[in-house]
Amino acid sequence: MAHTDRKQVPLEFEQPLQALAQQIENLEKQLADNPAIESDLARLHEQYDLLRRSLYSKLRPIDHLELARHKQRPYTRDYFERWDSEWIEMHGDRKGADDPAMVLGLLRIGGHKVVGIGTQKGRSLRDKQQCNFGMPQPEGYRKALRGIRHAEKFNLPIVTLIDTPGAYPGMAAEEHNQAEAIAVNLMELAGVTVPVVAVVTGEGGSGGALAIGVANRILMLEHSVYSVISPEGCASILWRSPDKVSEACQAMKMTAKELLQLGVVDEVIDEPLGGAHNDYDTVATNAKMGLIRHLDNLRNLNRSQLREDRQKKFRNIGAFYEPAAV
Amino acid sequence: MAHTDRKQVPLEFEQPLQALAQQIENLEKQLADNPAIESDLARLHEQYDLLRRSLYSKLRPIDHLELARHKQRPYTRDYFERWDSEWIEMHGDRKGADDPAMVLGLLRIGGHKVVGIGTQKGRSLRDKQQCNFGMPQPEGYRKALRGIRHAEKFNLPIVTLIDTPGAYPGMAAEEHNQAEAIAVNLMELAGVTVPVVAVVTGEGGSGGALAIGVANRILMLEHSVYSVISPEGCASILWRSPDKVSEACQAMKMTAKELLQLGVVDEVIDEPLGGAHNDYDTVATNAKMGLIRHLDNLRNLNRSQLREDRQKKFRNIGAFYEPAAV
Amino acid sequence: MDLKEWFANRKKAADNSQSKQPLTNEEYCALWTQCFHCRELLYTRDLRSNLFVCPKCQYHFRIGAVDRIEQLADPGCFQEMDADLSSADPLGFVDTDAYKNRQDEASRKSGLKEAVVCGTGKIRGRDAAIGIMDFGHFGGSMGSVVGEKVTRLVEHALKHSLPLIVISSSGGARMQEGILSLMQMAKTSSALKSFSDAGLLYISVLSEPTFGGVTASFAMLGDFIIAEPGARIGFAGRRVIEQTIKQKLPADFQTAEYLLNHGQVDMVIERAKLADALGALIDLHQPSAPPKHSDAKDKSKQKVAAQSTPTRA
Amino acid sequence: MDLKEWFANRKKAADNSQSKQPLTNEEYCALWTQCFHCRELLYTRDLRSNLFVCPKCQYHFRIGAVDRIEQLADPGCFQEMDADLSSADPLGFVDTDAYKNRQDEASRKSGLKEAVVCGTGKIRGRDAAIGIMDFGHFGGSMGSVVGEKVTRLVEHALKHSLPLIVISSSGGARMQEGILSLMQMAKTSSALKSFSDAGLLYISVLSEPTFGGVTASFAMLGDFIIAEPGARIGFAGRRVIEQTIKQKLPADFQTAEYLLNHGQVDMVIERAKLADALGALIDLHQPSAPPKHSDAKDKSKQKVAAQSTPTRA
Ligand SMILES: [Zn+2]
Ligand SMILES: [Zn+2]
Repeated sequence: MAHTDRKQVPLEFEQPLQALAQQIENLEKQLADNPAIESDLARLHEQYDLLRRSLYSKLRPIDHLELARHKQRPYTRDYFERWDSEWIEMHGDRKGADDPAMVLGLLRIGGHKVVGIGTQKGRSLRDKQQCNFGMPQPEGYRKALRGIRHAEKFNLPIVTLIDTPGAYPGMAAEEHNQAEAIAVNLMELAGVTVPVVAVVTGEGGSGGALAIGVANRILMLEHSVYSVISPEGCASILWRSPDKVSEACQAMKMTAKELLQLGVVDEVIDEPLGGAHNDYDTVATNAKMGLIRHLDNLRNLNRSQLREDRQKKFRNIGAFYEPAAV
Repeated sequence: MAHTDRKQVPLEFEQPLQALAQQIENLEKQLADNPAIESDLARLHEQYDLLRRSLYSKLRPIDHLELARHKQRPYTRDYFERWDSEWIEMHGDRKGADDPAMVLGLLRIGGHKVVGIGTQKGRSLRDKQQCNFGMPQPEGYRKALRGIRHAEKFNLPIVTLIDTPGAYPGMAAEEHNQAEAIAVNLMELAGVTVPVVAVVTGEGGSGGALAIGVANRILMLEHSVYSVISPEGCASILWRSPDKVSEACQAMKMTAKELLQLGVVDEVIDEPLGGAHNDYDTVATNAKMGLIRHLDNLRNLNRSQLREDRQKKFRNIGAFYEPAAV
Repeated sequence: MDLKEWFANRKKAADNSQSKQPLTNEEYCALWTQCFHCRELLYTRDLRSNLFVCPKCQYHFRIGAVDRIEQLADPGCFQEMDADLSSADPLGFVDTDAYKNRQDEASRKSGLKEAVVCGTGKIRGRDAAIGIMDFGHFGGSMGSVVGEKVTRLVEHALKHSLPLIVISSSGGARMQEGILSLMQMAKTSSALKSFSDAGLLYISVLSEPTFGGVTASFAMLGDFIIAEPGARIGFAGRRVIEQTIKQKLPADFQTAEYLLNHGQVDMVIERAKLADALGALIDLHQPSAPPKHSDAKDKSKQKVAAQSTPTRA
Repeated sequence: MDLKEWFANRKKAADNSQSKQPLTNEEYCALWTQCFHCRELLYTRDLRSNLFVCPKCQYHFRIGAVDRIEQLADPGCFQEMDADLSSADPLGFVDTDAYKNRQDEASRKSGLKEAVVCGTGKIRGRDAAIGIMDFGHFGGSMGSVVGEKVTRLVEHALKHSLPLIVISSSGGARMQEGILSLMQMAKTSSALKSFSDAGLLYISVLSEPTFGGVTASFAMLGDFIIAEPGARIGFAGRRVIEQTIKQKLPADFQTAEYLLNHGQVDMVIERAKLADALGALIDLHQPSAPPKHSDAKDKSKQKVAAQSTPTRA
């Protein structure tokens, strides 16, 4: 299932491509009557590719954000299906709810049997609504917790896929204590003695993302983002202006490359040119290769070392001044 | 707080006492005018006590049931307050609900610091409704589970008080998976490595009672009952007649003495003559003494022995035929 | 009695007892069965060959333990355990009839000694400890024997590091054994705690109907819970709830599908795919690399394997 | 700087910064404070001596870390730890003002280097590791320093087997430190996991207001959770929720009392009784008999005790 973006509504930064695409389309229509324009067409195609490459080589943070939120972006189920067509889904928190915004299952990734956990945004309008646009309820985090405990019990690695605007700011979510649901996941993920690898595939939104993000290794897709608050939230609080989203994106350092430089992220996974939505298979394979590399690598640690490795990783995150001891 | 039953609506089997009580009341009114009847009065008092003792020495199972359900019967909070006036209550399942039908707290019983867990029926009409007449919701069992895990973490003995018609047959209770809530408690209580002592203080109703009843020692108050189904339910299913409650009580062997004989219960705790509701302090003291005796005794076991002891107790319950091995 | 004989005996009894639904009558249903759901008249032999699933509406009929073993376990490999355990009458229970008589009648109707059949076998080539309840025997109710047999099965699975599969179908606890039947909930759950602590896999399969003390103990304690389509599953019965809350419940209340939507089961799967799913789940929970120091365990597994015939796969 | 000096300095700053509520103005409130809830005009000195609780309506004012230590810890025994940690500016963050400037302003207003004060002390005679957040410093937001100090406090408590008490008051994560501030949630929770696995007691106290990343990490992970009356506690802010769901929330939504009714906290207790409750809880979780082989631990506890003054009890 490959998607071509050219015919779709372009992202804001892709608008320069649109003029060219229009020209190409026009010429293509005339091609039958006038074979002479074939070379023109080839040149335009070349230009198009060049421009596209150029645009994608200098994306601004907000462009990454647009790509990360692209409505055709592959979601957790797209990856799980490609990694293991026979993956087995686990449902529910056993306490009254099965949150479709959190997907849980058992699958093989290469030679690794893993517990897969990932947020799900939903593709059709109905799916989107059911998945609450990728914002899990507390019950979703508790479903993930069931997966975490399942993995620990059966000594299965945990692979998490993160693509969520964050936890849902709703009344029931507060009533059902989403703060506790997130906090317990942070604590329990920190404590498991199996490998945990997280991949930010789209939006890594705040505590709702971190709730399945306490991992030995954190990977990010090339155009994914990860931040402490949504850029919109940041702009409206700090700039008191919703127009300043681009500035907020810039200031927060939320792109994969920046977070790699900050040492929070361990690897950036290539996306196909134009973004993951252009070629699901390729991005799924890239992510799979990255996961296998890290899972293979983590196999060298024993169970207590796996926990220590993870706890040490987070123990060392932070930047502050401390006067030298006297 | 001592209650005298004489002025209250009598239990069915106490009706013979009523005639005497009436005579006594009449004579007492005449006593000022006619001091000569003092000896008659004394004789009547004696007769009253004799008759009462006699009635209480040959109670039928359904009489015990009436006493166990007496609306003035002491409930969990009455015991906790008397055992430790400074007991500290713990609230809630941390997930959205605090079920008043399940009381949880930290308290001292003699020299033992314990986690106390007990069902609560409610005294006033409002309390009763809030406590759902002593029928916990799944959230109540999960609140108890928090107590169980708390006890295990801090190596505190668990004392449970059981007085419940059972789990609530409601729609939300099924939706929230009360079967799972009960099952998980059975499993977790079986696994803890701290002493667990249960006291059936009133009605021990079915799985809803057992959910806090998997204990190293099970004590029952003299007039309490404990059964696999309510006598009403049993009568309507097996006899297809709600009139056969007394027969069902008889057939199921649900009184403290019978369950002691069956080997399910470890000790029967004396109630004051006329039932626990006649003297809260005395019955609380009796129960306390029993608890301390068993808690002291269980202190001789180490943590893994405590678990083994409990698991073995339930492993051995059951009656069946098995041909000798060849 | 060898296995072949055992199956023959069981099947004979089973043919008399299986697939009874309210709308059928005994003589009639030997040949014909009316679908409980779509009312289609089905030739019983066809129904059986379709795993007792209505070919028209996919209604999943109740099936007995013997049929279930045939459907699920690789042929010829099921070894029953504790087959000779039978009920006592610890309370001398008599209601409108004596418990003893009711037991005899249950056995006559089901061809079984008790409401669960336990043993070891292979499912799609994987060794497993398997317990199968039979609603046709005393409403699948759990008394001392069911509790004891399930507990022994769990203990056997623990001892031999086998995955455990229990297919439940029960009306609840067996009242005629009073408190002893209630305590079987604790006994089985306690055994499962030790099993779980050993990191072994327990898959619980819920079939039509699963209620009461069975749901509230081992049936809900699976690491993975599967329900059969349309199966009714709950703690309290529908009628009791309606009487209590004084309102009608939704039609799909307490169905497998309702439970799936309410986060209580992992999967609803049609009967024809059950064995494959169980096999796949066992695989997914077995360590990728052979665990260290497991020679002893592997040997004991091989012993079981040697007794069984090749799988069909 | 000795303790006395420390307290004097802190108090000076505190007098300038504490008990500010929307309805007061800076000059005025030095002497007088209007109750945020009942609007009564209160003499600030009286308010302070009443633990910053309105004598008329029992409204619990926000209080700073220094006042809280004075109220809670036995006099003269609090030993601050890691006081010198201060914020870096890892992202070079600038919004309408630079993060660096905002930090300076926060310190000027609060008299604190950061939004949490950590140390050891005694509460009603019992040794404890104590962390106290101060909403007056940068809205109590958690950046790298708050995360690091809380983590170190947890590690210290673990090393010395001390009960841990954290009093939270926070608007959430500190956006100006970007992803690093988010990761402090994981860092503190991870430290608490090791602490919890050691069977040690953590009491979390939630005070007005506690939100966002602090609620969704260490604040909600207490073995026992206490909230102050009227304190607003939640994950998402009230306004954000109202905008999202497009309806008004109940007045008591996200208050301590609401949380108690919704099973999220164990206890709501007035400020005057907090120290007693903490002391009683520490007692109830200490082993009745001295645990075996604990000589080493007992000695390390004594060392801490030796540094502190006698308790008032
Ligand atoms: Zn049909
Ligand atoms: Zn006031």
